[in-house]
Amino acid sequence: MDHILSVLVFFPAVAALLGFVVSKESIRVYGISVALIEFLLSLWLWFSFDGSYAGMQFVELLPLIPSFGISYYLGVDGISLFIVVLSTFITLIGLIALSIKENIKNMIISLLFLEMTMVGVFVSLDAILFYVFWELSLVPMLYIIGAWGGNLRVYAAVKFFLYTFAGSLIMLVGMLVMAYLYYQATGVWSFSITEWHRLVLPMNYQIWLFVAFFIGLAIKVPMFPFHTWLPYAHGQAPTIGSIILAAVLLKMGTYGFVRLTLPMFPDASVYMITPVAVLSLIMIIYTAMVAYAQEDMKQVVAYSSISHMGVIVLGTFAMNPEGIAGSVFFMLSHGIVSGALFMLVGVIYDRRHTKIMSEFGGLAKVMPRYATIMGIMVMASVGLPLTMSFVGEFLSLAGFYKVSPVMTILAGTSIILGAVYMLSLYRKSFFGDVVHEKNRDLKDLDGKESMALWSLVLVTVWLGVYPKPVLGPINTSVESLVSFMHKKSITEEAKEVIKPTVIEREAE
Amino acid sequence: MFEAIAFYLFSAVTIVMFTITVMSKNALYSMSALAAGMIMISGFFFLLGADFLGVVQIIVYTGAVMALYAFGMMFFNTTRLVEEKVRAPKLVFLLSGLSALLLVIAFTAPIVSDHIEAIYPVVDGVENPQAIGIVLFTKYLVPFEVAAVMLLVAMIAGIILAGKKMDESLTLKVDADDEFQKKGSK
Amino acid sequence: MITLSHYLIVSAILFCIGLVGVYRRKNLLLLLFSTEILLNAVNIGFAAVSKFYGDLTGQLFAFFIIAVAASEVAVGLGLFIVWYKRRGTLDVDSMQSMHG
Amino acid sequence: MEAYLYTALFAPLVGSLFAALFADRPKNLVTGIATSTLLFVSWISSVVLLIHVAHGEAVHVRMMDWIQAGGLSIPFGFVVDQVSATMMFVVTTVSTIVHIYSIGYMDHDRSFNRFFAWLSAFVFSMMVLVMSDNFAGLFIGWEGVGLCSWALIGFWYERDSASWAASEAFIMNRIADLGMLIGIFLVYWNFGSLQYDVVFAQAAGMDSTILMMVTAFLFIGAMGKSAQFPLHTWLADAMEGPTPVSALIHAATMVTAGVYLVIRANPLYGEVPEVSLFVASLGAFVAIFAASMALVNRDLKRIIAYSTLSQLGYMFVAAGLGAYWIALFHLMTHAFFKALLFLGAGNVMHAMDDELDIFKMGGLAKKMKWTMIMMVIASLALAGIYPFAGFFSKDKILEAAFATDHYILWTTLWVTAGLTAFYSFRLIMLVFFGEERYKIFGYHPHEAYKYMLWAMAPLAVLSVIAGFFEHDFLHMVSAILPVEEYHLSGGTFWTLVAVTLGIAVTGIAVAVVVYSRGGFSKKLEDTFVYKLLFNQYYIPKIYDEYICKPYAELSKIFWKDLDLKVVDATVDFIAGTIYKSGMVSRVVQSGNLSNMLRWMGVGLLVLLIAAIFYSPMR
Repeated sequence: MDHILSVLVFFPAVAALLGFVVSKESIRVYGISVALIEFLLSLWLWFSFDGSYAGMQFVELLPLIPSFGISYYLGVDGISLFIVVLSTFITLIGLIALSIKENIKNMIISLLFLEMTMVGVFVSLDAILFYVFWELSLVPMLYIIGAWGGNLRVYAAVKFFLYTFAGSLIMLVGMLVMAYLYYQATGVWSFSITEWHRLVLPMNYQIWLFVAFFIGLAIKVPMFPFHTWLPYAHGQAPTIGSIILAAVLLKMGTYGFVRLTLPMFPDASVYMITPVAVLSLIMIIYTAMVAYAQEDMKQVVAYSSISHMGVIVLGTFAMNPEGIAGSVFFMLSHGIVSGALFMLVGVIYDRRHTKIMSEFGGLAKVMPRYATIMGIMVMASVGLPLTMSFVGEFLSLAGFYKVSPVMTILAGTSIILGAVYMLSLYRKSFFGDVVHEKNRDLKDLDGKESMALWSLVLVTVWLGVYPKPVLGPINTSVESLVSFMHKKSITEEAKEVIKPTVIEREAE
Repeated sequence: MFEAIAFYLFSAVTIVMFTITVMSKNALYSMSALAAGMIMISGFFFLLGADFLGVVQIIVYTGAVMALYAFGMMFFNTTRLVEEKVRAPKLVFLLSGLSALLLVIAFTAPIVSDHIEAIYPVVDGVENPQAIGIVLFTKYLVPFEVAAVMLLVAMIAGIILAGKKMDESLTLKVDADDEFQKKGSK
Repeated sequence: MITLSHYLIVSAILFCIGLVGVYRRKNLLLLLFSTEILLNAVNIGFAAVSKFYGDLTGQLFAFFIIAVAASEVAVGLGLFIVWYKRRGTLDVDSMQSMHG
Repeated sequence: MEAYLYTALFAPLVGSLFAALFADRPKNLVTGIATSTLLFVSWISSVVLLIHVAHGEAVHVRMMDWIQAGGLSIPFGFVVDQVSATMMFVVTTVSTIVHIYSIGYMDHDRSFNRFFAWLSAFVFSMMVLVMSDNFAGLFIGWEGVGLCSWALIGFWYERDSASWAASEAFIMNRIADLGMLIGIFLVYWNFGSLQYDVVFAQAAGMDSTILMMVTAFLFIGAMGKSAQFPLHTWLADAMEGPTPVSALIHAATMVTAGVYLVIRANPLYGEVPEVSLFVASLGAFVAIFAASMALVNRDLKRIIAYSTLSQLGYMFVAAGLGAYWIALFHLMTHAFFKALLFLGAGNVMHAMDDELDIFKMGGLAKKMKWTMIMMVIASLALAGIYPFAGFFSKDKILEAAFATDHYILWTTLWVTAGLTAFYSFRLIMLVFFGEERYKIFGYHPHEAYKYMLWAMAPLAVLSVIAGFFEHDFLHMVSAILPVEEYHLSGGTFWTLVAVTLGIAVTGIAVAVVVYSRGGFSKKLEDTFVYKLLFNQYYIPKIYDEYICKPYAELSKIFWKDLDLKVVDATVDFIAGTIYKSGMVSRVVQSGNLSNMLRWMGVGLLVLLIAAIFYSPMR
């Protein structure tokens, strides 16, 4: 299996094409089995992955346009490996819990296409390839929101598409400039990201390019002033759309920070820590407050997910192994937890066709199992120890503490504010008496929902108690990334801030 | 001296003629003025030593093209007064005036000063038509042939378009066209 | 003494007259007249430059322009005839079918 | 010994998970019995460990790695030394008794099984908290007990007040946890590790500013868990939970976690007298502050809650003065008698159909003799009357305050001792003696089940005798806690004891005399002081008015005005502008030849200008 990555990328797409000829009755089973095979393949990838080797593994390199240095270049390291696994896992879980009845065939086919693009983004090491998958991922999502969404779906879908598209165009300009600079420096065209990493740029170029990349990535994350597409997208998207969007698509942005901006522009990244951190802080606190004001359950989760993404960005810009490893881990945990939360909101939406919290109340009595899982996930979202989120949040904040204690204290308010909005959500909808007659005989979770949700719970707790199998490889790659950045950086300031552990250990 | 007189004469006449062409409401006057202006322009050519060009100008423009126009006008029944609604005439003159100003600035300013070197210098002792023939059939042979083909194509196209019997073979159908028109006007 | 500039200015003036025609004419045929003026104005410029720099390229350009103008007239008149047969008018404003 | 350690730690977890399996089923006695049995097993293991560490070395195990990233390495490690063994003993003892008691107390509750699942989960978290050998492990337990406390306060979630109190408790604790987290970060970045032994070994040589910050931030964490001012309001509201929960969590164990943290981190606190003094001062303040609120409250459980708060203040005074072992000792004795007091209150509530207003009770002694006896014992211990447990520990704290020349602290605590005695017996008198007011309200009180009383008995015994183990205890913990000998002359010492006992007895006497005559006149209730105290110094109101409501308001503004009307509107404006510009400029594409020619002219003009100004020839 030398071409495991290609298989991972294109298997869902081929399966999706074949899905057109599968009958409507069996498409569901077909979709689940394809996703399952894909998930097993990604697990196989994980097990055959060498966790102690920091560089790229399973590399596939095939020149496509040699004159411009564009090639089909795939590979995974500890940072991307688990996001790939996360993508396949979430797709599988989402398909299992899928409750949409109409046009299910189109839905499953677009989900499988989406899976291809998601995996593609995380494994591609060529900027053009990366960009292609990045943009392609918008298309199925646009369709999912636009076709199965709520009343404002077209507005939301178009907003989602245009906003992220505009951002990524700016990033594309950055990429082209980067390629040109690489050409100027070496005389060879190359779009290989790993090659770009090796290019040492002067400070002013770094800053401009950083800004270009940052805007593209920040819209995807979404960072503070660019975040407004997300509540609409989540508010209108069907459950499955929200799950994938929150769990995986948003991670593309933060993954981009780790994969592109940090190693390519270490000095600019250090230079920009303060503005980025301020944006993240606004994002954390402000959206947490906005989340508290929401009346719609799903919007609470949507805004909470922005707030948590702020912590991830902060961790990434901590520039030390603790912070970056923490933020990568937090991406995974946020994927699982927010995915689960959206799924949970979807469960109640399927039953009541409303998401407004005041419509509920006392659900704990009517749907105890549902309330239990919701409770676990709310607590995971709040970042309770022994759940996945805690590990990520703890490490991210711990890492950033090294950079700025005061900002960390401010960012730490996320654990308070998170508790505020999440508990008020839980209290409003699950506690109290059953007020509405309609709620009195709601069905508790059925088989497929339970299965999907319990597996998410299981992962959350397992990786919260024993994160080592995941955190280990991440840490290996992140440590090498940080020491690489340390070596590459040209300004004193950056050398100061980027502190690889390896050097410290040697010194001890 | 002769050159100056001729130049100013030609200039004045051409400008007047063309102004008539542009401003006149009577299409016939327009066309006549245009034909006159064309001849005057050939005068410029002779003045500039481009004899061949002058001859071609008279033959092609004043002869062929104007004849075509004349036939066309008969066909179109534009011998009577042409009614035209000109929107925002001020804009017209503003735009034209500005263009003129800029053109004049552009031409009087020595932008094409001394940097130009002749690529195909006029050969001494050779008449203008001959010189042109030499260049045309050496360096510009391909464009020349292309122009010939183009003229042929244009001729065939003109015949086909104007041909009576070929009316049906055109892709544009009247009904479909009218429908289109209605849609557009909505 | 008549210099290049004189010719060029005349050419510019003629061109502008042509432009005026292009702007204000609504009748297609008369519009075509105006374009002829434009082309001729340019031709004068070319011929003049050709003379004063001693380079035949200008004249050749003018020559080709004349050829193009001739074929333009041929095709253009053909099209006008077709149009006129259908609509009975050559007014430019009546040709508008797009919304804008 | 490791086997005992793991048994002690994981038995409650097993019990909890077992009970959780039945969580949404109707009552099943097995869950109660199984969890109680497993806790008993845990108790036995704890006792074994206690005996083991009392004689010899501490037990230290490293179960597995937890987080490893960069230079940070956090294992699941557990240490049982003299301090944690004491805590384990206290926790398992009280919780076993509470479990057994709850089988009776929760008898008729719909969610019997869920209750035991959470209660055992709490014990597990508490064990993690006290046994962990590093700050992160402590934090796991710290948050774990917070979670269980949330679930148990909000146990009767149908009641709005309960769910509100649960959220309040959790959020208040979270505020403090942030401080704790920052403290942990500080420890990590300055000491390079989170292991207690590594950190404490470097404590002496560390920069004092850093130590101050570390201890201050850790103390913020302790303030939340131990409900110190200004984060104290949640504790009184937490009384919404079932009474056994109050007994276990909000009296005996969880709220003492803060004290435990200070004791555990004594090498750090010992280095920074400023912070320690602050801890002591705040403790003394809270002691009298809470006692004053207890004086006038009419709610049976809240009075006890305030007394808990007050006693926590005592513990912090002891810890702040460097008398860590006394703090731990008081923690232990307090756990016994306060749990007893709460369980007694539970009996009373059962008898009175969950009525909490003590002015609706009275004369219950006839019906509930045993409950009365046990509550009197507990109250005597709380008031610090010889020979009950409270006397020994409380007296030691006063002695420590006096001996270290902190006379203000001493006076405060001394006054508080009097107040404590007064309000304890005010409660006793109003509930058990005097006029039988409950008859007016139509209650039919009855004594609790026999085995509930039996379950309480060990606590009663411990409340009486625990004080006599003072010297053994001192001997044991002196292995790891600094022990200062206070050199007070014999005369002074005995005078102090007499004065302390005197004020306690006076307090009791006043309460007995006044309330046997029917209490104070009603006029007192109109005074400003009474109102101030009755409304808890208006602090909850202030919090509500000036923090909660503005926060909610601000959130609304942020959402409706800022997010929708500014940020999003800007985006939409940009999009709209582009769209409108398209609408405007589509006129260009009218298809009108004449217009298009004009545009061509404009284009020509632009190009000409460009040609003139950007001519390459120039």
